[in-house]
Amino acid sequence: MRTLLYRHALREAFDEELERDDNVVLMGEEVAQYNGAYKVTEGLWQKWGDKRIVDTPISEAGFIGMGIGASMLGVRPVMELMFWSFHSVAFDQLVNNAACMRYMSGGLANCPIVVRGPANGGTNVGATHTHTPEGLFAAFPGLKVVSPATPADAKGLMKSAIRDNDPVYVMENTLLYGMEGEVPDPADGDFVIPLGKAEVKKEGTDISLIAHGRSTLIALEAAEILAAEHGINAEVVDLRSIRPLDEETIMQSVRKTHRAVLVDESKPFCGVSAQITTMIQDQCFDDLDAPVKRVCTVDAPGIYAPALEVPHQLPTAKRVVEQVLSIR
Amino acid sequence: MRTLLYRHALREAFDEELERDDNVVLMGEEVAQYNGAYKVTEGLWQKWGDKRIVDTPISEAGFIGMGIGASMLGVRPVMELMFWSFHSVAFDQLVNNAACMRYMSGGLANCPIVVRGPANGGTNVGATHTHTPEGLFAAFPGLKVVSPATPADAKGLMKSAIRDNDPVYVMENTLLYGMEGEVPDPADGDFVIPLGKAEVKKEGTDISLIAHGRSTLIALEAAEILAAEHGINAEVVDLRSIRPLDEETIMQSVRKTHRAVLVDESKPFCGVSAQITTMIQDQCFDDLDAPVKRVCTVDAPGIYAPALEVPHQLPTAKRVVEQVLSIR
Amino acid sequence: MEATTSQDYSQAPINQQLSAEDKINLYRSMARIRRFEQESLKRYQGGQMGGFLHLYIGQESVAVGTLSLCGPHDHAITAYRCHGHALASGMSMKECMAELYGRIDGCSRGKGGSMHFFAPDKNFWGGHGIVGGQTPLGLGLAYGVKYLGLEGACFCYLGDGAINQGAFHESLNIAELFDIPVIYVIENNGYSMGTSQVRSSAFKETLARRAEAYDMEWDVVNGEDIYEVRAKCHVALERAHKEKKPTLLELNTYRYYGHSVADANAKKYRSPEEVADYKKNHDPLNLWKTRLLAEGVLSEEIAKEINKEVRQEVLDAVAFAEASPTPGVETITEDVYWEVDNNTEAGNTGRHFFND
Amino acid sequence: MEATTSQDYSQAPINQQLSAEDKINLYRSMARIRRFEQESLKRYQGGQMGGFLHLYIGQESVAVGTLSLCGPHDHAITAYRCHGHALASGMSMKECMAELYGRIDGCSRGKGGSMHFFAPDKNFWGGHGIVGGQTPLGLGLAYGVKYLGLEGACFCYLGDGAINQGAFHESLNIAELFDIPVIYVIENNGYSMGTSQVRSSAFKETLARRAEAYDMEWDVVNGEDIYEVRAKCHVALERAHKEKKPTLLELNTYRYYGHSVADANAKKYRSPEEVADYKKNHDPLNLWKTRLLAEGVLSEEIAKEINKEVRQEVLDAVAFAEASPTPGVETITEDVYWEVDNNTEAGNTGRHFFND
Ligand SMILES: Cc1ncc(C[n+]2csc(CCOP(=O)(O)OP(=O)(O)O)c2C)c(N)n1
Ligand SMILES: Cc1ncc(C[n+]2csc(CCOP(=O)(O)OP(=O)(O)O)c2C)c(N)n1
Ligand SMILES: [Mg+2]
Ligand SMILES: [Mg+2]
Repeated sequence: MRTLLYRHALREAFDEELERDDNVVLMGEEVAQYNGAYKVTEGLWQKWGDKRIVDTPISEAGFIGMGIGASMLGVRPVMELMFWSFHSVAFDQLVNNAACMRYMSGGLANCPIVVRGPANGGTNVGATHTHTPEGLFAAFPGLKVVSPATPADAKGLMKSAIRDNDPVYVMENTLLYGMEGEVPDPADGDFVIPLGKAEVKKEGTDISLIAHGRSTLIALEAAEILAAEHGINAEVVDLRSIRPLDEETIMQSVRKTHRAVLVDESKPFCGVSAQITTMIQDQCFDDLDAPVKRVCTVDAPGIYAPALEVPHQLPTAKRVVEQVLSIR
Repeated sequence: MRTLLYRHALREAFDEELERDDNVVLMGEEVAQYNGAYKVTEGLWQKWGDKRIVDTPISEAGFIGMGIGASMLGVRPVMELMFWSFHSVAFDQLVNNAACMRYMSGGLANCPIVVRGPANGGTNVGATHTHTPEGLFAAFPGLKVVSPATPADAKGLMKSAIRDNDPVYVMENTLLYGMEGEVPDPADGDFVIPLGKAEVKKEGTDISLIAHGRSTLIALEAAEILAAEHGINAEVVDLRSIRPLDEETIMQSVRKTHRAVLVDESKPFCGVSAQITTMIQDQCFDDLDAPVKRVCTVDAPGIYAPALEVPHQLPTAKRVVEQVLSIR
Repeated sequence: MEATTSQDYSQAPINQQLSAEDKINLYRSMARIRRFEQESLKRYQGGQMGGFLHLYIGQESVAVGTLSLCGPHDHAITAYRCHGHALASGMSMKECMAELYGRIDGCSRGKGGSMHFFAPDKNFWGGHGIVGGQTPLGLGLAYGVKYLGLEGACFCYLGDGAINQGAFHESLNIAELFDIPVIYVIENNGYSMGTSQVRSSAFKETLARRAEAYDMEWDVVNGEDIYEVRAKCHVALERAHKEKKPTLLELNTYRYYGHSVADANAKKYRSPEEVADYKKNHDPLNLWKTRLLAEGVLSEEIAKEINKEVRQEVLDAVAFAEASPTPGVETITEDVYWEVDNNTEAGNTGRHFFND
Repeated sequence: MEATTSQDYSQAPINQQLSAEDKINLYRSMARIRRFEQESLKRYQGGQMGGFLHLYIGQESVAVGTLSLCGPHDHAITAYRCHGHALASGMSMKECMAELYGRIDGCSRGKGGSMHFFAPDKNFWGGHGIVGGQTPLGLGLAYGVKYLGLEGACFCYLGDGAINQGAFHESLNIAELFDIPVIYVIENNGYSMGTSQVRSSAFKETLARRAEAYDMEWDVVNGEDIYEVRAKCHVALERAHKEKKPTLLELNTYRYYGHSVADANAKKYRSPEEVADYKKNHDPLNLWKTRLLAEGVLSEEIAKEINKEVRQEVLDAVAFAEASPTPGVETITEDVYWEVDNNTEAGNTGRHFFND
């Protein structure tokens, strides 16, 4: 199969949806003339012009609120946060206006928006730039949150997100933009991945490693080490979508393996993995042979020091292996 | 012992701290001349004047950021959010500037601020005004979060919060402001309650009901019903402080009762109770006779309808009893 | 761009177009609001409602005057003090009163309450509780109209206290930069809760002049006079329609009651004389009535008749609200996700709610 | 309040006070920044650093000119492009370079990196990554100085793109309303990343004129000329000290390099002629040197000597950074809570960290 970089898979998703629906409009800081701070929207402004690809001032509350307002009239804005970390200056628009509009209007309004951008640590940009807010937003009923780990998932989920009639927040990853992977050829048909479907990225029998986003790759790496060095056959479940959540796939895996370790770049307190753990211990109480364990980002603001951030603060395969061994 | 209303206990805390330390300054919308939207600061402006009690414009990001900046110079601002729900327009100041300042400066700066106000549903004010962000903020290392359930706790925790050299977010409750309770007399000495100490509000042997804030009162009500109608002797643990968290008291209780139900006005997804559940299943895995259960606010934005919000969307003693019975 | 109160705005072409019936309808529209609010107050005090109740009494001419200008592609959005705009948009009292009662036939199915009236079919987009939070939404509605190639605009209302929210500033800059046909209407009633305008805002002469910071057109309007409101706001609307340009308007007005009915200090931060003066000399209903009487358009009899009709409409609305059922418990998790409500494949894939 | 470039600001009293040595020190201060940045660029490209590197080259006169005015109670805070302000505040190159290297001897113990230099002991409060997020903090530092009864102020720097953040607007209103001695300095280098000023801001004539919206004093300054910077900023500083009033200043300047070293389009959104013109005709170091040569204060020899010293200082800083140890893994959870770091009772009560 054809391979694409993650960023190009996203761009292809935008390009196809811009073609399919005149109401799709991309906006954000530097997304047009600059081609995107991370080149995700490269070439789209040249192709689609000023109306469809819009550069905005550094006013996240303003332009995201603007997109929400326009979406109520049927425009379908796909808005980039240059970093998802900048959610903090647009939080009210993101969690009140987008999430509660339908509810407060008794179902009369809806907000078919996408907000997207990278949400990750690992590039040594410090505490304010390394937030991973998947759980933060999934906590708000009314919102949907997805976090693709591969180029194919990035394309398929983004296309579903754009077509969805609810607000969908897509958490990408700067460390993945340059990653290559197989993506179906558009010639073979419209490629979408539904929100709410996890994927077993590797089958296994002995323990379930449950992750999303780049942590899926860490889990896969750990699974290899476990197989090679410890004779442990781990299953890797990639959530892909945080809300809606594919509970069935998670529980099926845990019922099979009787053990689970969650790999989650969130901070531990109230992270996505805390929610999943809570659900597992409830639904698989009798199936579990050991407590559910977690590997999260070490509980402190994001550190700059390159010698520490990726090797020691973010989840690593080594720490995953240690947690797995601790409950064997 | 002398009794006070919750709001007067808070006022007494402010008054004493204003007296103790010239650097303590109260600010917020309508806190001075209007006496506070909920009369928590009644009379303080008259007593302490313009310098110490400051009315601000409706600019939460502006004045909370101002307080953070001033705190680095040793001023100790106690800032009211008229509702904690309005955190959404000041989120960046709350989670980046207050939470990360010390870290990003390698320990050179610190922000001894208090941000306070009511954080609760139950008064039929709709989705945007009923957020319960205890977990949201406790998720950010660098922050501390407390949620007092009684007048005494309100006073004691507030005084500790003001003296603490880290940012402390105090989550009060409009439904509790008019509640009466015993509070030690100032004549008997300085009354403070350390952050990070839970309190067993009722001893029991059969099941642990773990709660914070007004949910503690729901848990106590449920405990009475359980005793009277089902012969179940429930223990009620009031967390009081979410971060720092008194893990020992929680685990001790669960090791004794072997069962736990969490009562938490948060929304279920990634709520405080998800974090506590995760910790319990990890540390008390072999002690648990049943899965940890939760009673949260029904997972939707806050509803207006008075007939539904308190009786059906928020946690109720009835639902707590049902959950307890489901695991007996 | 100065507040010129001397001019006779009745002579403005947009007002010359008004038929006698139109003028009477403007009176009726204001009377409907006034009566609706009075009844709401009564029922609220009678314990029939929860939450807050922010009355629009005293400001009727603002919503009625501005919205009377609107065509099919003109939209409106406001803050929590939304009853006036809702009724002036053409909403029925029934759905509004039922909403206050938290009943299933309320405009928002009992989910929104007083602060969240909605009627998208009448181009009315709420009713919003976070101060200033609606200002980027109004920008977006206007952006949407323009994006869709329609000749329309959006009136986005906010209070004098709301102008100090950051989101409003961001909206003003984008509006001017992108040529968005949004008209921001500051309803300056002099107070944000208990804080007078001068205690909350630093400004030069008038609040609307802040528009100059963005090189945006602005105007100050005597909001008690329907003719002036219509004349000046029509200029802004034309600018929006023809030039796709925004305007910042400041409409001076007054609220008779407290910030909300729960405002314990309503009588403390304003002198009784101030309130009395407004009621006596600046009441928009009285002024309009007097004007129409003088013009011979209205008679005391017609006015009485209208007030009778309106009173009946309110009583019918109350009866309707009282007869409307309380929403069922299952409705709590309805209206959260479009896809779930519409039972689509997306709505049926994965778990959307996490109650266990 | 107009940009008057004709005036000879060297004659301003605040500049007349400068001794020859002072003037040379201003040159040295700018040279230190220039050299530090050049070396940082080299080391960054050599892979010694992580994250972003936003160079201050071209803007040196702004930080040096403004901070040269500061007394013991004057504070400073800025955005992520903070190396110039840090060095001009009196920080050593060693702690700065070690910070870029992410080492334990860095000013922020390797926790902050390029965007987060801090030196509270020198009244320098960072280094902040969220655009506009530092503007309420600057307000707060000035509020704090005033609260404590000291005669001081705060210079709060921000970019031309940052002015469109809501928090800045809120800060301006509060500053004027509360009489806060804060001086906002817009370092207008014409671009926010790849977006030119006119594509990001709607404004009338100049950005600083937005101050009029708040009835605040403002001025526009030719930022390349140290004399003008000092003369005009001194007026603002006096206003802050004596009247406790804020000022909004716009200092026109230019950055030679891309937004950050990672800016792939640095050569696309600006013409080579534009950049060349700035380097040739508007370089603040050259201009100052020429001026001091003309005044006879500086000679080519002294200039050379200074540059030699500065070059050595940078090399020493690099050596220091390279010799400084990588922080230990245990430091990740240090500097989160004051009470924990200081081993107090509060710090030892309850669980503060949730790694399991
Ligand atoms: C962000 C935010 N802060 C505070 C409040 C509480 N609040 C509601 S209305 C109000 C006063 C607003 O005054 P103004 O904008 O003048 O409108 P008016 O009530 O006069 O119509 C305040 C402080 C809120 N709802 N949202
Ligand atoms: C809230 C927020 N939005 C976006 C960014 C990304 N960003 C960093 S710098 C920058 C441009 C700022 O330009 P300007 O204010 O002119 O400062 P300059 O870089 O020219 O010094 C942007 C968009 C950010 N850090 N924070
Ligand atoms: Mg007002
Ligand atoms: Mg710039």
